[in-house]
Amino acid sequence: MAGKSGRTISAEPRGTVKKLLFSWESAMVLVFLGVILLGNVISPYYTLKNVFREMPKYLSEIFIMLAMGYILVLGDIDISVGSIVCLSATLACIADNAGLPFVLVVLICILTGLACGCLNGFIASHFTELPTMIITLGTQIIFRGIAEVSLGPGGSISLQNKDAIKLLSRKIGIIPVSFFVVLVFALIFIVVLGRTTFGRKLYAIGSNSTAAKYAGIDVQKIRWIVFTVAGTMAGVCALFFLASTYGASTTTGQGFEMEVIAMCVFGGIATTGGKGKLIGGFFAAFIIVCLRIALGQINMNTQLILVIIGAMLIVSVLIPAIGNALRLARKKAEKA
Amino acid sequence: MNKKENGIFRKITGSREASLLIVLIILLALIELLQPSFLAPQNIAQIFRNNALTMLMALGMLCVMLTAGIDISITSVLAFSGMTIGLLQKYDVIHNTLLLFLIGAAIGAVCGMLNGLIISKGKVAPIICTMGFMYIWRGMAYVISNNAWASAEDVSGFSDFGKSGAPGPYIILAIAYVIFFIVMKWTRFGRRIYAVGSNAEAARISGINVDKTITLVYTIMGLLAGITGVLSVSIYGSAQPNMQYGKEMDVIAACVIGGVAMSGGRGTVVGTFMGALIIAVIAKALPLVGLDSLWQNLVKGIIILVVVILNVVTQRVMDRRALARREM
Amino acid sequence: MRRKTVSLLLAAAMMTSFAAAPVFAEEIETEEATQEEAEHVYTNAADGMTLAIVTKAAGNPYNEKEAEGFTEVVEGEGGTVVVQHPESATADAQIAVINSLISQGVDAIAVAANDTNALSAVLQEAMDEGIKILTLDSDVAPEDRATFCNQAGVQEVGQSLIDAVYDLTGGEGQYAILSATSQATNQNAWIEAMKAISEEDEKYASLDLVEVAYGDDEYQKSTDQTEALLQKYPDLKVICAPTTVGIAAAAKVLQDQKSEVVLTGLGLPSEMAEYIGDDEEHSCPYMFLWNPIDLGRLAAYTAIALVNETITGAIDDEFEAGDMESSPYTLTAVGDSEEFSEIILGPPFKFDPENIEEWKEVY
Amino acid sequence: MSDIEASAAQQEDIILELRGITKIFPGVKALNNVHFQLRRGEVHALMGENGAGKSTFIKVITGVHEPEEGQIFLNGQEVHFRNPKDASAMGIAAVYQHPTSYAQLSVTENIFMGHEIMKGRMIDWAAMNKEAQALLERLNANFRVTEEMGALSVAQQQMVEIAKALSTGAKIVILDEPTAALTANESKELYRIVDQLRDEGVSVIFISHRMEDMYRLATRVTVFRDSQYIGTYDVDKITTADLIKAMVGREISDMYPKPEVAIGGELLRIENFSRQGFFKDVSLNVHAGEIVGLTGLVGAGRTETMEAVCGITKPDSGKVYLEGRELSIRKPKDAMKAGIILLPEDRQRQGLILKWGLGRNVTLPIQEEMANSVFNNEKKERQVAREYLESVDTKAVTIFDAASSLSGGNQQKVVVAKALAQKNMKVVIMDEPTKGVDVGAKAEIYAIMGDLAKQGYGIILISSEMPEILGMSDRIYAMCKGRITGCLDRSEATQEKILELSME
Repeated sequence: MAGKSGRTISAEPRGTVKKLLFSWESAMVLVFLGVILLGNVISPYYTLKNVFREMPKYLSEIFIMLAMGYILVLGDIDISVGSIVCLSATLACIADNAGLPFVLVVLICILTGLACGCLNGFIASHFTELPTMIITLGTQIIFRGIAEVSLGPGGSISLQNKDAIKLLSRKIGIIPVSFFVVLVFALIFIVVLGRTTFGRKLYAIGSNSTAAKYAGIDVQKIRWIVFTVAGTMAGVCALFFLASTYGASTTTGQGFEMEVIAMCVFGGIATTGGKGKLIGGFFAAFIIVCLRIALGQINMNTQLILVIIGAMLIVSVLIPAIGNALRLARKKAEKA
Repeated sequence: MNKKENGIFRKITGSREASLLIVLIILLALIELLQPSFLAPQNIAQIFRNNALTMLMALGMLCVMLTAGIDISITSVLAFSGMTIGLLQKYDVIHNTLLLFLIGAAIGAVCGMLNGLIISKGKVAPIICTMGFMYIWRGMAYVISNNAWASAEDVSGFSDFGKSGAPGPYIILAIAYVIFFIVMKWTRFGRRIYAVGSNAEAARISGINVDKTITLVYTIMGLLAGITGVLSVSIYGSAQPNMQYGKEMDVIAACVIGGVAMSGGRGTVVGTFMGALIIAVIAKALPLVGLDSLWQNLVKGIIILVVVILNVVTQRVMDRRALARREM
Repeated sequence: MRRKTVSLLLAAAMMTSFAAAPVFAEEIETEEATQEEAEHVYTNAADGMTLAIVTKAAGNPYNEKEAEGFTEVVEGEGGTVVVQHPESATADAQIAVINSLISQGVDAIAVAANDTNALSAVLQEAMDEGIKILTLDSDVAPEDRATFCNQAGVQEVGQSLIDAVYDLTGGEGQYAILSATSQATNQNAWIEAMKAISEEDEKYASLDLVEVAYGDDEYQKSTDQTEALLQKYPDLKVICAPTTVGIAAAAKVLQDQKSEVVLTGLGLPSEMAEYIGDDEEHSCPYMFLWNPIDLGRLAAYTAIALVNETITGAIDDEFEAGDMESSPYTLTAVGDSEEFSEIILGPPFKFDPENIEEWKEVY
Repeated sequence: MSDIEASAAQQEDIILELRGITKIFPGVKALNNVHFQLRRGEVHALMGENGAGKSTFIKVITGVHEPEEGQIFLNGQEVHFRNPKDASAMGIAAVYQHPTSYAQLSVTENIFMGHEIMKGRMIDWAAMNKEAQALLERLNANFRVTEEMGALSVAQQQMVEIAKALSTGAKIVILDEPTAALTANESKELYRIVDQLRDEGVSVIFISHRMEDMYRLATRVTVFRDSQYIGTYDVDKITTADLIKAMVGREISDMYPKPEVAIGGELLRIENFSRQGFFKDVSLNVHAGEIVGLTGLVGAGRTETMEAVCGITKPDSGKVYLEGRELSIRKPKDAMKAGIILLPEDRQRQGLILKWGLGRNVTLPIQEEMANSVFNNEKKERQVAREYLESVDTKAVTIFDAASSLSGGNQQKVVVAKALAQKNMKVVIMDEPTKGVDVGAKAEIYAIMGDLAKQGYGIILISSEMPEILGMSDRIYAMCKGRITGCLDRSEATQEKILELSME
């Protein structure tokens, strides 16, 4: 059944190198190198050893960033991850204080995250009329509410046997263990989203969920899975959080969801869905981490650092609009 | 399904305010049983005073959500404007209450306008733009405060306005709700907000300047957040950079329970008022039911989910009912 | 056109407040510092040293005063000072800041701990790097620091607070405690001390501690907790708030509502001036505290002594603290341990209507 | 325009005239040098194939689009419309096929949005409700003005749109396929309203496919074809055959190359498919090599039935047999695995991901087959995509071109390629395959259908275009209000019989 007119369509991808060079992801790499350079210039202590020492606190959030990338690519949002970290850490501490073995404590921490994510997924997939912003707003308050009730009036709890969890905060040479774990998870998440059939289905759902459904993709099952994965990663983050602070309180994880969404958006992943690569989010995370370390070392007011990060986020999302405005202006200039 | 029953059923679920009123009445009756003095005027006054900030900002959030937007920078704007007027008094620059409210409102309005312009002209997603400004204004509140507080003594004259028992906060709340009730129902600008949220394309075709409407809506939200910042300083008699941290979700929850749809076009001033009231009453009622105030968040979260899921279920039932009526 | 003029007006108001605020902040700092400096005499003991102080959190004048005292002594003694206010009042934020200070290779770090044991890993690492660690205002587990600058002995604070409650309740009746965060070491230590004293001595037997509420050093939460206490315990007589934020919030609630519940605890004179008074109008007859600026100064001298190795943190070590009133200070045992020491600044100082006017300018 | 011509226009009482209108969209010339005249108080029909440029033309009149060339004269004066508000201010109002209304707001508000009745600075709700109710009474609508727009039926929403036009004192009302979504008696109701408008001196332009509408309402008819103006005829002077010839441009027969194909064994059979509110007791079958037409008016339930067969929606009851074996289909993937492939009605929302490239669209449903274990095989996918895109002769430069950059016809070819790429395809269900497609592409799609039939696939053609159904189907099922009302063999089927079966 060859085409009647014999017209041929080229299938060779052209200009991939050019596209790669000018992509948002390569811009992220450049900015990352820029930050490393800036760090060395402004702070004499910006050695590899010092950066790796100060990194663990921020590393645990990157676990959630990886899963949040999936959720944003779907065109959904999950603002309950911060509260899931709080609940997972709290229940893990309670289990630890009740004398349960360390392995069980780890399991409880991660399974709590999984259960919370599963609840989010269930409601999102069975009540598709509800925007996930409302669902996770409700579950955000519920999960933190459960943590508050289980912590009791004191509002905080600490791990009894600290030595077991210490192996999570150990260092191999100067590099903390959590850095390697983050790299492994990042590799898995980036490859699954970018290279597998599951990953492409996420992009399809994010771009046009109706067309995805007509193309045979089980949209709601996939959304359920992704929300469950997000909850699980929040559990993993809680585990590494415990490894550095040996305890949990009612304010644990507060604001994590916003920082994590900021990393993804700064990395080029659009909140409208179907656009952006996880490698961009990964580099964006390290840009923000290394910048905070550099500014911290010159003892900049911690709140001023937050102002800078907020401004960077807004400028990064305004770039497309600024680009269009320039193009329009140029076109008007040509026309006039 | 005969005509009459259909009418009543639709009347109850149809009008959002009716069902909210019923929930509120049942709640108050239950509590009155448990603690007779609950409905004492002094107690009611305290409920309004403790939740004045949420109720005031809920009006702005209503307008923002009507255009299918959201604003999570409001408590940071509140902190920035409150901190500024706190410092102005601490260093004896200005003490006139009215002028302080105007400055607070002006600061809030400019912050809101920035949000509006970036969202409408810059085509940035509201959640992201307001998230960026959440960090910026909260950080600025700390930076300008330079770790100093405006203590009770600094704001002593000014805080009489918001002292418990003083009429100040109630007047502001009453005026705001009356103005918004009129604006949202009876002015062209109010109806334009509904149109932009319900069908932006149709609004554009019928000559409504969608971008300007969106910018104005966020400016109003900022204005209210600014005024709330000033009010918070006078009610609590002090200004700290971390005030009202994380309270924006309560404001959004009040609107959601009040029946405001996140997808835009649906929501009323009365509904928002009742949504905020329901949350406030529950927060007050929990200790009486023997539940420690710790349970407050858990119950509030459950109510939000139950209310929104109930909305979906009643809508599905009504659709199925409509289908059943189509004779095949 | 109208819309345009309105937005211009708003922008102008905004800009003025932007410019005005930081200017004020600088202005007050210089004016206060000059008044203090003239009196003190220094011996350039901290030459070449870099000493750091990590307070509980930004945005709290009590922490600001501590840092002020610390900075003044370190700079006076010719050293360089690093002041760090963490992003939030959590152990997590303090860990990040301490890590950064380790990287900067400072000589000593004085920490006001937000949590008793969360900081142990990072403090151990700092000590391994040869950095002298001491705590002030709120201690950590003793093995994680060289010594602790205790503003007032736990027993002395507990004693004065329980005596105040005893006096204000007329010897019997209900009282409640409004604390900061539940994991703050100093708060819990004082509350335990109060309980222990009232159990041992049956003089306090008829005092009834109904509840320990937690305001998390947040103004609104402290206000809500105070109101909840009033509503829950109609015949409550006294509220004791051993935290500057809690006491200020409670004072306003009690004074506005003209409640006959009386307030005492630990508060900053500048914050509490509005509420100190014996008559019906005021909610707090008297309260206690110590001079946070002196605490900061003591911590600085302790740090210098540690870096100069004049003391190692062992009990009975002694060191000169410049021209401070009760210098030289000796390190005394913490409770009954042989190994771990602390330095007591002095007994808590009582603020009442007579002396509040004078002290409210100082801090 | 000189004075003489202006006065001539006055005598003939031309209220609206458009001359030499050309409108260009990326890749296609939507209107090519079009002329049009409308007399005062006249009802004028505008007819033409799908994609002939009628809707674009209406959007030019109502100011939604600005033409690249051409002039518009209103009462003899040249006018320029920068946006729809200008047009409605000059008394031109349009009622679109899918009414663009504010679903959450009341009827009154939908009518008066943008031109509210004010009392000082406040909206006068009482007056607005009263006038809205009066407008609706005038069109004798049976619902209250306080109803929410979203809760109304399509017919009722149309009445509100007409009331909206009247509320702006429109002198020219344009109706875009008004009867497409109406039942018979709702159409009669609309005819009465149009008569009433005419008697009140309002000029009406309406677009329709229904000859019946034209005969009942219009005095003159203008025909467009391939974005060009063909001619204007008096309704009573032109025969249907000549009109269709003008619309289609060539004899029906050579338009639809229906190959003679040996009909094979039964492929697909569905038995008493029902779903409350959509369709009831629908049974039909299709054989190998056979093209089965499924026709009826909008809302007859054809699309809903096929979506239930393909597992997109859950039917209340019904059995599906493929080559005699019963299938259990719970989700779309089950149907696709069995070989029942649906080409959805709304290409842009259901059939394609517009942002994506053509290749990615084609291989989306079959990416698992080509992947090695879980990882996509990009190289193989590119080959397969190119092969199938070329087999349907898609006009595209590379397989990476975005689907949104293609014309309607080409987009449809991509959807067909997507179906062909699913090698296990046995039955293909094409829902309105030529809607909004230019005539050239239409012929190619019919050719493809012919080829598929020749290769022994079973084809179900859902269409509401009478010539297409008659031209291509071996057997024709007609549906009305959710039920199968009859099955005609190709030999006995005529336009009248089908229409009769489609209307109750």
